[in-house]
Amino acid sequence: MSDLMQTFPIRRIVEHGPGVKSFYFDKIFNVEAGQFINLWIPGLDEKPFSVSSITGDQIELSIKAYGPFSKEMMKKKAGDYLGIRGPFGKGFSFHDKALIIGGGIGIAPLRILAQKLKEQNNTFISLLGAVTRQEIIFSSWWDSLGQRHFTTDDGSLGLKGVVTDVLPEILKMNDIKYIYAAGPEIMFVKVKEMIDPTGIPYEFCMERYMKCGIGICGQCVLDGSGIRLCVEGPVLNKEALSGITELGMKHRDASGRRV
Amino acid sequence: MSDLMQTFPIRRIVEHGPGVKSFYFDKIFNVEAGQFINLWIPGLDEKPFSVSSITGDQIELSIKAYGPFSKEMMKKKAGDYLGIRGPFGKGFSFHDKALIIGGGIGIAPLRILAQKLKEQNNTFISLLGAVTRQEIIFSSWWDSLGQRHFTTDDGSLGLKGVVTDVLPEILKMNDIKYIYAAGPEIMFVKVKEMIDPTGIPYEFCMERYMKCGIGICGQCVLDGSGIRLCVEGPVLNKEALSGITELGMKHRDASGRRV
Amino acid sequence: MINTHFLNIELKSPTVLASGILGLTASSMQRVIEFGCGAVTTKSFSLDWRTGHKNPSIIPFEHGMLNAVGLSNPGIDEMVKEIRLFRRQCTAPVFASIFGRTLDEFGEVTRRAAEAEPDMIEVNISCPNVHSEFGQPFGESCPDTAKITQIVKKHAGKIPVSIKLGPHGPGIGKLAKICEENGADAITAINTAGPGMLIDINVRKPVLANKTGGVSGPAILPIAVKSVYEVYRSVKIPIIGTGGITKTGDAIQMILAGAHILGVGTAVYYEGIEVFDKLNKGIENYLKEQGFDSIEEIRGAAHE
Amino acid sequence: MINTHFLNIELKSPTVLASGILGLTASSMQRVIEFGCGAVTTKSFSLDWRTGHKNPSIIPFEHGMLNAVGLSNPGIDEMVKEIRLFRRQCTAPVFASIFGRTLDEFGEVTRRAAEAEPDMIEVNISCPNVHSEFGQPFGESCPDTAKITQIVKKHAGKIPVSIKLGPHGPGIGKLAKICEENGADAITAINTAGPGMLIDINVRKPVLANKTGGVSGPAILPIAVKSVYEVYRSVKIPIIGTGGITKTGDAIQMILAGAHILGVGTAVYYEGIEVFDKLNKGIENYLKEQGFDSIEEIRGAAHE
Ligand SMILES: Cc1cc2nc3c(=O)[nH]c(=O)nc-3n(C[C@H](O)[C@H](O)[C@H](O)COP(=O)(O)OP(=O)(O)OC[C@H]3O[C@@H](n4cnc5c(N)ncnc54)[C@H](O)[C@@H]3O)c2cc1C
Ligand SMILES: Cc1cc2nc3c(=O)[nH]c(=O)nc-3n(C[C@H](O)[C@H](O)[C@H](O)COP(=O)(O)OP(=O)(O)OC[C@H]3O[C@@H](n4cnc5c(N)ncnc54)[C@H](O)[C@@H]3O)c2cc1C
Ligand SMILES: Cc1cc2nc3c(=O)[nH]c(=O)nc-3n(C[C@H](O)[C@H](O)[C@H](O)COP(=O)(O)O)c2cc1C
Ligand SMILES: Cc1cc2nc3c(=O)[nH]c(=O)nc-3n(C[C@H](O)[C@H](O)[C@H](O)COP(=O)(O)O)c2cc1C
Ligand code: FES
Ligand code: FES
Repeated sequence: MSDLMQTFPIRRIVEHGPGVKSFYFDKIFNVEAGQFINLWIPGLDEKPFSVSSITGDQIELSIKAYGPFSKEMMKKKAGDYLGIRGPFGKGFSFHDKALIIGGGIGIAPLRILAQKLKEQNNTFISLLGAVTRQEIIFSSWWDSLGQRHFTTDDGSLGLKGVVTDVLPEILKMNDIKYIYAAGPEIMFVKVKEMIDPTGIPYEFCMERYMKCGIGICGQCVLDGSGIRLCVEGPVLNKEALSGITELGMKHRDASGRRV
Repeated sequence: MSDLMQTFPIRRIVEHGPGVKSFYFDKIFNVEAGQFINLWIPGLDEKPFSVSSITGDQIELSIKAYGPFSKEMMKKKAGDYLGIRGPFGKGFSFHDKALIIGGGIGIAPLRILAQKLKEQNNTFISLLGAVTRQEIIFSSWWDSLGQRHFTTDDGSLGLKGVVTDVLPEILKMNDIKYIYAAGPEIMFVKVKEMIDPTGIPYEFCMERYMKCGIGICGQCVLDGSGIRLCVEGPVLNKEALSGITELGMKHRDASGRRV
Repeated sequence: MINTHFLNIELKSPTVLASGILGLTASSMQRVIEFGCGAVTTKSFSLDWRTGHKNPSIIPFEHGMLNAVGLSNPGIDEMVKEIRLFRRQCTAPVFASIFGRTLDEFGEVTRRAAEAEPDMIEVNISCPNVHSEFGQPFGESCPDTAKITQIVKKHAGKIPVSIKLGPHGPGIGKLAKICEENGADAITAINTAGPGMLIDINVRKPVLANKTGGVSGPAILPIAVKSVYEVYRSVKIPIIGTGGITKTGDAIQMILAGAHILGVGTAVYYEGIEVFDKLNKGIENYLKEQGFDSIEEIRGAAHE
Repeated sequence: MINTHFLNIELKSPTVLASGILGLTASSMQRVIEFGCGAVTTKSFSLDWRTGHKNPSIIPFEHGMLNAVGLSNPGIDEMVKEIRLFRRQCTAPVFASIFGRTLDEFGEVTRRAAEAEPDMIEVNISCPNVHSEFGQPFGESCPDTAKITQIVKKHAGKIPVSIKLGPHGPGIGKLAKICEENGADAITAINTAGPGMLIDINVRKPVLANKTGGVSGPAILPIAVKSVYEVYRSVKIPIIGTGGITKTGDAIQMILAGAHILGVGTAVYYEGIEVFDKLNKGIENYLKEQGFDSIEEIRGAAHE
């Protein structure tokens, strides 16, 4: 691991469908499930991305095309050098009888979580939702892991609908001791409303605009708690989340304004 | 050991006689026989001094009053802080059946050499000369080490005369396999004339004006060989010494001039 | 804890959060206070918000850090809100760091910042990352420094003002003197050094989006100590000694050079937010071991 | 070994011994050449000998080195002898580094140094340790820089001249341009940064006898890279990129920033005299791995 900027070649690219790809690099460091790296496209920008798997001697980043940065990533070829700093932050803790809830490309950090849970013989159910089928990356791999539920907005994979449509049923039918979530904050806010009354403890992998990744610029600090998402997060547990006054609300942009 | 400047209190002072003292510091580093440290008197100057012994958990510096620096040292009290950087350079190698030849305060590095030779059960004879008795520091300790010969210019201890007066006799009467020398260069030049024909290998601990002590300023570099006395010395063996064209000649002062 | 007086302000410890580090919001600054920090400085702000430079904008190298944040800030309205919020939540002093693009803007930002009643206004005239936009930093010109000090003092009212200087330019001692003569109440020294550049040898491009960035952290400690020493020699007003302080020994060096209180920035990366507690304890131990009762007894001692 | 052309001079490698390091005598310089160094620069010398500052004059700190040697040197007579001796013993190029206390002295030292027929004369106008004696370094004033370049060029005859600049002052790009316009054949960038100060916390005194000293070594690499980048952008004459080069990656960064050949000083302390061989091999390997045939192909590549 290195906080210093180093560049590495992309070893391999997997296309999950239009605008969703996984990029593989040599496993240049160890990484906990939920940690992220800062990815630099030379000449363009640097943004945080979750490590989505450790597969053999490679690490994987899974990226969905949104704006300038992620769209530029779609043009990258194997052999291209990109900057990687990290891994940063604190990841998930491990628990048995878990429910994994993911939305869209937020599934990325849950993939490595599932890998690690399995390695340690923890059982879990997965509930993954997205706009359309290619965003549920590695859907057949998830199939192989045991009980899983997919939802898509367009019904192209699994149930037509969103994760919160099936969540109550899953909670009723299973003995869930721990919940992991990652994905859009608005999804999590709705999930939280449903699970808070159950008393089940949980962790959520959050996203914020980041600059330094190393806890000094203050860009990712959460209102209410003063938590630096890049150091004390990006995975926060129930207690940490309860102190945050900005959950599901406005975020800070590059200037630090709430937008 | 540290090349960085650090200050330490003098723990103890032993006066050998007017103008010759030993100063003891905590053993803040390991040191080879023949290595030196740079001693800083804050506000005055910094000069190189041989470590003259490791005694228990203390290191010893033995200093004779010559000019401004060493005279200022005579005023120092236990508890005063002085800067010490080092140890620097390469020390003596160890050999059995040795002859140790010292002149004046040049005896200092030979004391720790004798300590180490003894620790390793190497036998040696010592031949120590000085202007007057107090300069033969720890004379009774030398007595205890076995065969020893003292000379003083004034006859106040041992034979009246200089080391080269007795050297031929010692060489004739003993089976000497290795010679160590330290002291005035002019003494060594004369010793060298006597021992070169015998073919006995030797090492000499040399002195030059030094600035950095760490091999970059070039101040202590010896003509002919390019040897940096502070790094490749101060102890040089026969081969190294044979490459030096300035032995017993002019030295360089602070400006770098030969004076 | 070593209580410290500084410009009639009471600090619970002599360590201060430097500008640009975790100083964007009340929540963030309060958290730092909980770790023993004696006072916080906000991120430097201007009238209007600024996005600053693209990323990478903050990059550690082996011996310190480069940054070219580009004075990104949410603008005065938002920052005044955060300062007020901090005031309500927390009794520790807060210093408002401000900058402007023009002389008038310096005055206007000061006037508006003063309304939030910070304990001090720190005037950043020495950011090395905004050359291309503004030419040389104001703080490298003696006449500009004089004029900014005047205008800021005029608009600050009863709130004390510290001018933040960089290590380069026409001599920091001379600049500090100019600040003092024009009414500054304190000097903050130093801002980042350099600037510097890092180039990635595989992609063969500068790493920082802005190409160059100011150097902070351990690499600049000797430059910061020397700067504070020089300022102490030329002015009587107190100094916020900043630059490269990571360990206790660094903090002591700064005090011996003449610092009144200590700005700590990059060390938050090296040592965590705990660095404030660590430094405070270290300074306390040093004073005890060396037989002193207070920082005052050793301040500037290296000048004797 | 990578043969390198520089100002019609042939070097067996692109690494050059920087001025002030092991450059006092022919014996010393020859030894460095044996370790793969491509050319040597002498210690800077003046008409008369100078004792320089008292010791400690050279002190490593955790991230580099401080030095305030004070331009000690044995004077031109002795140095001319050593250069001639080196010429007789060794075919590698030698650069004579000179300085003066006045404009006329710069001219006179150049004239006399030229008689020893060094391969280049390097003009040190940027030593930060002689402020108190001479005021600000000449190299921080644009008019002085212009005048010194002119007078040195006038007296150097056919021997090429490089002006050695420091990282601070009115902008190194601007200064380099002035040198070029006034006839300089090359730029050496940079001299030491800072200056800086270290204070011992037990005796509470600055460690260097001169109190302050120039900063060299790893701590200043980003500042040196940035300086070379800026010089490359503003002039066409070649650059001896110097400052903080210790590892291969540092050397490559310098070349990508625009350096023609590489000055190496403090690294002799960190890596031993072997550093020249190590850097040469490292550069060779880098070129091979990245598919280049020569340094020319990557020089200044970070500007693209
Ligand atoms: C800790 C952390 C981990 C991350 N991990 C991943 C990851 O594994 N894979 C990945 O693709 N991205 C991940 N991101 C997001 C990523 O950093 C970028 O924000 C994203 O790639 C968009 O950047 P852009 O410049 O392409 O688009 P921008 O111009 O920044 O965004 C374009 C539009 O898309 C919206 N948008 C951006 N990101 C998201 C999102 N994640 N969900 C919903 N809307 C979004 C923006 O609000 C904006 O409206 C992570 C972010 C953080 C903080
Ligand atoms: C590697 C090394 C190890 C050293 N070890 C010791 C040591 O253990 N003990 C010690 O006392 N000194 C030692 N010295 C010498 C010491 O560094 C100083 O040079 C010495 O103390 C004189 O410094 P000064 O400022 O007092 O006098 P200076 O002003 O430098 O000298 C005054 C006069 O004394 C002469 N002089 C200086 N030193 C010597 C000497 N050693 N022998 C004969 N004449 C001399 C000078 O030529 C001058 O004429 C060592 C030097 C080196 C390079
Ligand atoms: C990421 C970062 C951002 C900074 N932003 C500002 C700023 O907005 N205003 C300012 O006056 N100084 C700023 N600085 C400079 C610091 O306040 C401080 O003067 C400098 O970093 C030296 O101290 P340090 O070595 O303890 O970090 C910033 C420094 C860093 C590292
Ligand atoms: C001990 C020492 C002495 C120096 N003396 C000189 C000098 O006489 N003339 C000069 O132009 N530069 C001198 N320098 C500066 C170096 O030549 C070089 O420019 C600087 O140290 C940066 O390079 P480095 O980091 O590789 O050492 C000296 C540097 C050191 C460390
Ligand atoms: S991104 Fe800078 S503190 Fe988190
Ligand atoms: S004293 Fe500097 S090289 Fe030996």
